[in-house]
Amino acid sequence: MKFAIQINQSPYTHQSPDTAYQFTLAALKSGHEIYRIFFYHDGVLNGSGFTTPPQDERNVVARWSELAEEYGIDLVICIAAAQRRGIMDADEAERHGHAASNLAAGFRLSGLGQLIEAGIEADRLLVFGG
Amino acid sequence: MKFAIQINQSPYTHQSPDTAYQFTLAALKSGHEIYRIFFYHDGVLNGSGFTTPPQDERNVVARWSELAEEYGIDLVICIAAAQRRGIMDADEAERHGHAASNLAAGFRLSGLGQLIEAGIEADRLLVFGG
Amino acid sequence: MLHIINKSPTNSPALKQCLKRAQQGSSILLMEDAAYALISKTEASSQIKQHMNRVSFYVLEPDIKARGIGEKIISGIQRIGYNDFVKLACSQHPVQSWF
Amino acid sequence: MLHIINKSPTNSPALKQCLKRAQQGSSILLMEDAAYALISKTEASSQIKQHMNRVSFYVLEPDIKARGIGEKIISGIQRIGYNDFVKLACSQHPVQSWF
Amino acid sequence: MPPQKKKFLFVNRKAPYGTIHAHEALEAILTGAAFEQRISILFLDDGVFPLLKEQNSGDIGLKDFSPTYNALSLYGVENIYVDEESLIERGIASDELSIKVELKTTKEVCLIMEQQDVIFNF
Amino acid sequence: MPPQKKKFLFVNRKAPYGTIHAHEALEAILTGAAFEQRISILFLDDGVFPLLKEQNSGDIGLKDFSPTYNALSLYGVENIYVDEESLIERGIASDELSIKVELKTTKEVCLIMEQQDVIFNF
Repeated sequence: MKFAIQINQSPYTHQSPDTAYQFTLAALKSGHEIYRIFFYHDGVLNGSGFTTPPQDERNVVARWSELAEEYGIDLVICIAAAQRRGIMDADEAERHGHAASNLAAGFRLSGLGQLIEAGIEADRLLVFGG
Repeated sequence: MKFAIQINQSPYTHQSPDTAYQFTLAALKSGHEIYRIFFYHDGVLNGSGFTTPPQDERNVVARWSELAEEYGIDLVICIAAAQRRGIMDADEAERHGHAASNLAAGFRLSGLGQLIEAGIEADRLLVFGG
Repeated sequence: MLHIINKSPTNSPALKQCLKRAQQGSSILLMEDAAYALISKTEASSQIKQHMNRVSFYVLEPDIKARGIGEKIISGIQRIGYNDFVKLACSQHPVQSWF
Repeated sequence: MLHIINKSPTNSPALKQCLKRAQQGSSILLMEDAAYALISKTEASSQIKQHMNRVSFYVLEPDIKARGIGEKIISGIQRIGYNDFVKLACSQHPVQSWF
Repeated sequence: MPPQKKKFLFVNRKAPYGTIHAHEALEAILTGAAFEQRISILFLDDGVFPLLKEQNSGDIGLKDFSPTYNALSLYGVENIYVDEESLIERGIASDELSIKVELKTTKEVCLIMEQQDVIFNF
Repeated sequence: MPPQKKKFLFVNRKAPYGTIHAHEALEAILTGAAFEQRISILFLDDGVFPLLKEQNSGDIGLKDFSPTYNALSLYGVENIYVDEESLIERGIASDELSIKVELKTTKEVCLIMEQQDVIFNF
């Protein structure tokens, strides 16, 4: 089955990105497809590449990047939501005169159309947190 | 009167940083002192320097920076909370091998002791959002 | 003392939890989505009415205006601006925020 | 269809709002802080009991364990892991998350 | 053969201004309306608050996005539903809403949800 | 003459894990305890949940911070209060809590709040 996932809340502050991760991992290991994970609202902070939690805590951001690398899943950060929350890819950073991007590896910025399209293409949409 | 302010929530997603700003501005204009504003939990995102909201919306982050410059107020971001949420000053960025800091102008990173000390020194502590 | 509530009464128990603990003579400021608690003929506003003889209620007028509920709220509430909020915080202490 | 709730019943109306709308034959998954709704002898768990004859209730066991309430919850609830959550999402549709 | 259109329901359950969810939900709905699916919107629980007339958010410094709801009908949104019980609980009469909506009973709301292919939650 | 100590109250009103507030509140309290003020802690509403025994958060992937509550008494925290009504509403008996606390009635909780110099909210 083909799943689309929407994540609305910031990592660490809320458990919902953790639950979404556990769901995604279980789905992939059971042989299902994750068509896309769309990060909206404060959920865009899941792609904040400067995140450096204490060493005895899980790294929510790095965990997504590793999942994307291992399973090739599409991690899309809503660009409008990201601009309001200070997440930039290299293009955006250059355009605004910053010396570096803070988008974590494996994520890409794109528009809300990616959420709608995931709703069309996937068999199920699950929304985590809010 | 000497006020200490604690801000717990992310800008844009929550109105509480806006209300805290309006309170702070009104207090300063009435001749009161703002001893310190301490940003905790997702409130640390108020100091996210890459924030670029749509042009027809207020810029919450820039507004704090301007207030700090005009009135010389002390904007302190909790360093432990900031590490979990991807906010870094120049020292931290260098230490973790990033080409740029994303801490907005006028903010500084420091420990939770700054919140406690503000509670000791100020006449009032107001906590916004949660 | 001063109690501050910023959550909608139909989306959070904060108002009820505050009213249960607010002592005689204390003040309660409703702001942000808590302003909806003042709409007349609702469960929240009737609870507030029951406490009006022992607690002073305030609401931020800018929040009332933003939400388009200026004509809908119960009487007996002091509608204040940010400057009055500062004065309120000066005159009361300590401050407990319920969120 | 599948309803998902992730908020504490004593800090959010999500459970009540969901129960009011869940149709006969639908499923409700309680996860994260919504797991507290299953503690026996509480208002939330007695509301859930009233709906058990027409709605199937599930809870994520990892959330029960994390919160130390494994011995305190009412019977008749299917305690599942993340793999079963995936199966549940496959078998039900659409999905409404109440938060 | 073009792919079959899906039934999309956008469920709004949050008040405006206190959080950005109602505002960002509207951005998602307007985007969704461009995809030529069968789009319905449901305003439920605190989600009815953004529909109140005469909002003026200048003094809190936030953008008043409520006029944008008027655009929904132009964008080809098929159905705009409001849960009647949510209005009553919040002391709101249907003529106080800024746009034309279909009022639905709790039972109808349940059925509307069940009949969707995809539900977007805000 | 050293400055007078202030009466600090840390109010915990959130459940653990679902949000980080209980965890980060504890970090603030431990910091506060080092400042030699008169520190009290109140566990109120959902804030009583973090005190439950036998938490094991390994399977959700989060750190179990509940053992740290044991350190509070070592840090010189004067009073650890729990609102009794909050326990009852949540189906929790006082012997199910992981640390020794003072149970307080609603009336006592109100008075405790009123008597503080500063309240930290979490």
